[in-house]
Amino acid sequence: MTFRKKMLTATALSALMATAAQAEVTVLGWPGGPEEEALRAVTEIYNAKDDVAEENKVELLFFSRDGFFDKLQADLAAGSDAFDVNLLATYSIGRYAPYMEPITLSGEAEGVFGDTVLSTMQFEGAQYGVPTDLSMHFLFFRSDLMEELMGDEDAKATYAAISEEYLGTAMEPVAPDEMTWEDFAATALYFSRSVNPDSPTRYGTVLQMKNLLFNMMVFQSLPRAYGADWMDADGNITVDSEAYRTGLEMYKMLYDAGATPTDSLSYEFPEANAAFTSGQVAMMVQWNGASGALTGAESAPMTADVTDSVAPPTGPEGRFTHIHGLGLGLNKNAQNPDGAKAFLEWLSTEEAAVAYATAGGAPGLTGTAIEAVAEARPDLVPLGEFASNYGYVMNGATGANALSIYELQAQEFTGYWGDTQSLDEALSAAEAGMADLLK
Amino acid sequence: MTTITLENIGKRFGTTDIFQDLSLAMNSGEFVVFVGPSGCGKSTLLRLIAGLEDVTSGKISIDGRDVTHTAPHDRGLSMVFQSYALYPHMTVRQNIAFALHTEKLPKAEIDARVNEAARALQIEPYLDRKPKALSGGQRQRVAIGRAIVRKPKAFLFDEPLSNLDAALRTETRIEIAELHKSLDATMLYVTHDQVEAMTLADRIVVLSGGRIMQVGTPHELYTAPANTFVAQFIGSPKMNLLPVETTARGVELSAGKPALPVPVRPAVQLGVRPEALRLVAPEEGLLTGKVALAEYLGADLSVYVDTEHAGRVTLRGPGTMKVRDGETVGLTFDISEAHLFDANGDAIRGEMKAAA
Amino acid sequence: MRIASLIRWIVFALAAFILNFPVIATLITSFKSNAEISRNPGLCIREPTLANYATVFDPAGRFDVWQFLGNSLTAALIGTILPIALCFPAAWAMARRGVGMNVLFPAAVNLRALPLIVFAIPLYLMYQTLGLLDTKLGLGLILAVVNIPIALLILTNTVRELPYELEEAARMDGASMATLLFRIVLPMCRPAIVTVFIFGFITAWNEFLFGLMLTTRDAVPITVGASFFFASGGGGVQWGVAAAIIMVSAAPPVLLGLVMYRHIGGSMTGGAVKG
Amino acid sequence: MSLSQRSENAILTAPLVLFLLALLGFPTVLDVIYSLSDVSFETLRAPTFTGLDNFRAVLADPDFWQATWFSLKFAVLTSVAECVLGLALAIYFSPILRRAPWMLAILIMPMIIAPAMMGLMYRLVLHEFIGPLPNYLYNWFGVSYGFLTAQNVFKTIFVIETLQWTPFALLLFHMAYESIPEDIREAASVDGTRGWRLLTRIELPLMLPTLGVALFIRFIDGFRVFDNIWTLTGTGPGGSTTSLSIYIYVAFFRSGEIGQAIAASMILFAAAFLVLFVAARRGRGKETA
Repeated sequence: MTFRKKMLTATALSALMATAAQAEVTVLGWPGGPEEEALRAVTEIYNAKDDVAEENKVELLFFSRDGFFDKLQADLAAGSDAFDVNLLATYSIGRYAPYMEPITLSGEAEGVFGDTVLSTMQFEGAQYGVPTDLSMHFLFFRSDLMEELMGDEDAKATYAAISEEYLGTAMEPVAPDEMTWEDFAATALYFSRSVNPDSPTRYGTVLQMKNLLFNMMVFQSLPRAYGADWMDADGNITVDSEAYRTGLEMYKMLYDAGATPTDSLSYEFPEANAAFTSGQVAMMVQWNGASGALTGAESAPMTADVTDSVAPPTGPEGRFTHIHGLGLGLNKNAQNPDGAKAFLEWLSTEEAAVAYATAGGAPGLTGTAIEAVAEARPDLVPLGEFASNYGYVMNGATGANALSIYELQAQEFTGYWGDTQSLDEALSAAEAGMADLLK
Repeated sequence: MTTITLENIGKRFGTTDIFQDLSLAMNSGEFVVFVGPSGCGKSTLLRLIAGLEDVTSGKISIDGRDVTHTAPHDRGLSMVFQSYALYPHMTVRQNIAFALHTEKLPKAEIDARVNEAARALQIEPYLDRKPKALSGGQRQRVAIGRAIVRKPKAFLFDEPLSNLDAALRTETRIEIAELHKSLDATMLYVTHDQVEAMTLADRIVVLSGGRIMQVGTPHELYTAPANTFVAQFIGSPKMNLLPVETTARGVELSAGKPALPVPVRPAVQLGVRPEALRLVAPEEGLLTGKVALAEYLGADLSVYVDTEHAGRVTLRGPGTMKVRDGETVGLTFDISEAHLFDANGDAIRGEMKAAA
Repeated sequence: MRIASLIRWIVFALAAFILNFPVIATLITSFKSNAEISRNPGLCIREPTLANYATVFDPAGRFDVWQFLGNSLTAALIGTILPIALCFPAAWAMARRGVGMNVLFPAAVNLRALPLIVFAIPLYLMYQTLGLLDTKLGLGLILAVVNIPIALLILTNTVRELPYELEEAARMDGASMATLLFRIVLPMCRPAIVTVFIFGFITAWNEFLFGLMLTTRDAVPITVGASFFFASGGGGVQWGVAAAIIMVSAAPPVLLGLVMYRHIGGSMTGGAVKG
Repeated sequence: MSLSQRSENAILTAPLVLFLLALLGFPTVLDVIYSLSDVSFETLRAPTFTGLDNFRAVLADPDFWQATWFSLKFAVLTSVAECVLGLALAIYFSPILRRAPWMLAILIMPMIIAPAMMGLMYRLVLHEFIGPLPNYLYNWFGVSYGFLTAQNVFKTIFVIETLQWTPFALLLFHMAYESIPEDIREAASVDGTRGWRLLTRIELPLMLPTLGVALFIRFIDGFRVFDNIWTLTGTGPGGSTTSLSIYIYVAFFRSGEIGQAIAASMILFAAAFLVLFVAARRGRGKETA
């Protein structure tokens, strides 16, 4: 086909097609959660501004979470111009950076977000996005059950016996905020009917073990508390470590003992939440994004009142929560780059961040910004606190292949949990693969 | 009023020759029947004429015009198919009118012709029905109606009666004969049924293995078959063929019996129709044998006789004739009724004057 | 005899229940409130509610479900009618004249065995150049590719089964190629075409992967739109709403199948009686 | 063949040929290039030629063979189970379906549901706390059966696939069974052949061609299964539910090994083509025999 013919065909076809919406600034956001609601709210504010020209108004675009990153990657790689601004996440910056343009934030940004949070959107020294949400994990638990356990001598005796049997030492129940991972395990066992027939709940915890990268993020905080990392300073892969072994074995022990639903190997976010809100689970480590779903009277009628959250349990090396940011950045092939830049710059102002937080988003804020929203969103205060106190990013987790590493770990680790391979096999396969991906 | 001629037609499917060098002329207004056992090529011949198949070699002309490479429709013929080939999704009227529509005739003319044909064939009540709702006989009439309205130069019939039951077949056969008379059109008709061939044809073409065995009027075929194939194919029960020896005395049926006149060529077989045989006393017969079975057919009686020299022979006599099973009988016939065939099976004719 | 027949009916009811169990369970869940789902996961409903459906069709809601349905309808129609239009003449040429039986026919039919993911990225690049991305036409075209094998196969077999004499009769009647195809053969293929249409429409409607890949905003089909409601990893899945959107997404092909079933069934038994 | 018939043939087949070339021609060419190149999402527009490296990598990848084995096992088991079950039900239910043909519509409903939606439905149905099935199992029998544990997941998706597509086989067999001419059954019953003997000696042999077709189609579809497994379990614990299609998808999108993914699909395509070619040959052979 000659070029001219191609053009003719293209013209003919586009004439055939429905009139493409005359997009102003098109923004592709993270769908389905509080992030979407918050983005809709700030967009409304932005579009209502007098100084935003008609052709620079923002239009939002969402698609499925299922395969979101796969599709986004294909779109970006193919040079799509269907959107001017798109979502990016800490662990995917490296992958998307080649198709994106660094941006300039407003002068206020540093004061609003703080350096740590801004750095979640940086790659090789350049700022690729405005941080919108901070994702980390909380330990959600049933305060009623925990109180009962702490105040009941018989229960304590059972607890001691169970921990003796499964963990080698007789332990005492502790409050969730003081738990080590050992305590977490003991408590999970105590509240599981297969271990303790008198347990008020069927399961002590619910682990998300589906072969899925997001579940690996939830898992990482456990080995991290024992000192786990992906690489040492010299670039050697350190996944085959005591720390990872301890974490993996603890998951396996809990799964085999029946402390988590039998089908946990196919569980991800919604399944785990559904289990928790059924009232048959005592506690679980879950994304902060689940706060609304787990404590809302509408979505969790049976457990909302008695559900509380703290930072994940602690370990010998400290208390950690996996952290990553979601943000919005500029597509290299944007049709309206100037309009997009203007929107992104505004998004990094205090006005926008406060509005975003108020509307349900979960930005990591500092300074006057956090004070402004403290009343409306008390949960954001510990978020910022947790992020700076416990937040970590694995060495290498912002590289171009970070997503693939999570995929790989998911594949190998679930294989161990599901008994299709041994711990040694899983770890050596993970190490070999990671060495390849982190080269 | 149409003549159709085939000159040196050849037809090959793959590596198989169906016809080689076949020539035939059909006269205007004539009713020609192609008859022969299945696989003899009679349907293929019809389809070559229709233009549904292309000839491999040779020439087909209609009224002197070479139509060898003309599309079927432009040959001006119409055809009635064995399965009637009525369009199932069209009403009877639409079926009949279809060809007229493709000819782009004016609507009034189409209506007139359809109504005329429908009246002639007495299918007016069904004009708005679909073929599915018709009986076999009615479908058959519609198929004929579809052929008639086009006022074709000639009609082609491909075993049109084979899907009808016996009573209806006879009735329809008569109607077709009447149709031929009233239209005075050239008709080519394929059948494997010799009764249809005999009753309908002005001329019969007997085919076997892709070759024409004989062309002639029914009477000619019956009285003067050109070869043993035609002799046995036409007539029921079929002609008896008796082995003979030709000696100086003449043709001998068996030793000790009077010989027949000497033919110009040595004969090896003698044909005699069952109705030409007569039952006589054993010592008077040219042949003798035992009656194996007698079938009573009302007007007729067929008698099967196992002879010593010529095997089983069939005789047809009046229904009033009396024979017993196992009875020894003599059989005889007039010399004038006998047909002689040479070693190739061809008839030896008209040269039996010199009696010994 | 009575008892045997009774047992047969019981087995039938059981089989129907087991085969349709996921549909039944999802349908029931779609009429439950969130509260009831977590309290009462069984098959009975204490307080049936239409709230989930109201959420799905909420005009002020996050997604325009009517638009998804419209997109699916348009794309599925293109993806069903186009293959029939393309394959019908070809099927005739193949069945009657053996055209393309060595290459074209096997190549087109074998497409059925191929995971079409293989073409995803190149198609994406091509669509982008041609401006077909995120259009109903673009989605319809690839759905047409999905349906071509079955359309070609069924139509070729159907034409082959038609009495050849009818076409000869039409040739004697002076029908041109177009008349022959469209006035004679096409009407006789109607049952097969209805079958192809229904199968094709259902397949096209149910297609997921290309909907996911090739649409973003304007042409999102309902199966993909339904998965938007099934978002995971964020604010939490509302299982009742998810169940409702699954039912909405499944309803059109199921209704089509149930209604048109008689049509197909009738033509099948008709064919059987004729022998 | 006359020239006009030739041009007629061209006109008749041209639309289909042109359409396929337009939609699949360019992608195929690009696929061939990609399969012989080192290509990633970054280098989509500028792949570097590496010969048969991708094919070598695929053939050396144990996951590829695991996926192949999975697909093969899945396809064989499901297609056989579907056909056996479909055949048995079609015959057993034939008195019911003859009296009330629309009952068939109830039985074939599952195959009208999108497999992707079916997977999503089972995510709900099999969930221990919101799914009816585990709920009853627990309440009535006190069992928490893990449908999707690494040990059970294959059985579960096998059952799911079989339940969805048995109706397909049932429909085909129903049609075949009903089209057996009644006089054949009558002839058999006059001969004193009835019941089981009638079934095994007369009816089943007559339905044999349908059995072949049904097995073949279900085998093909089972072999390239994607949607329902993908939405239900993804790749499964330790990759235990990775079918060949899922392997290709993951290699393509998740791991960004585009060349390898396309090489794998080329191998799959070649295998499928070979199978179909042989099947077509045998089919044609039978027809002429």
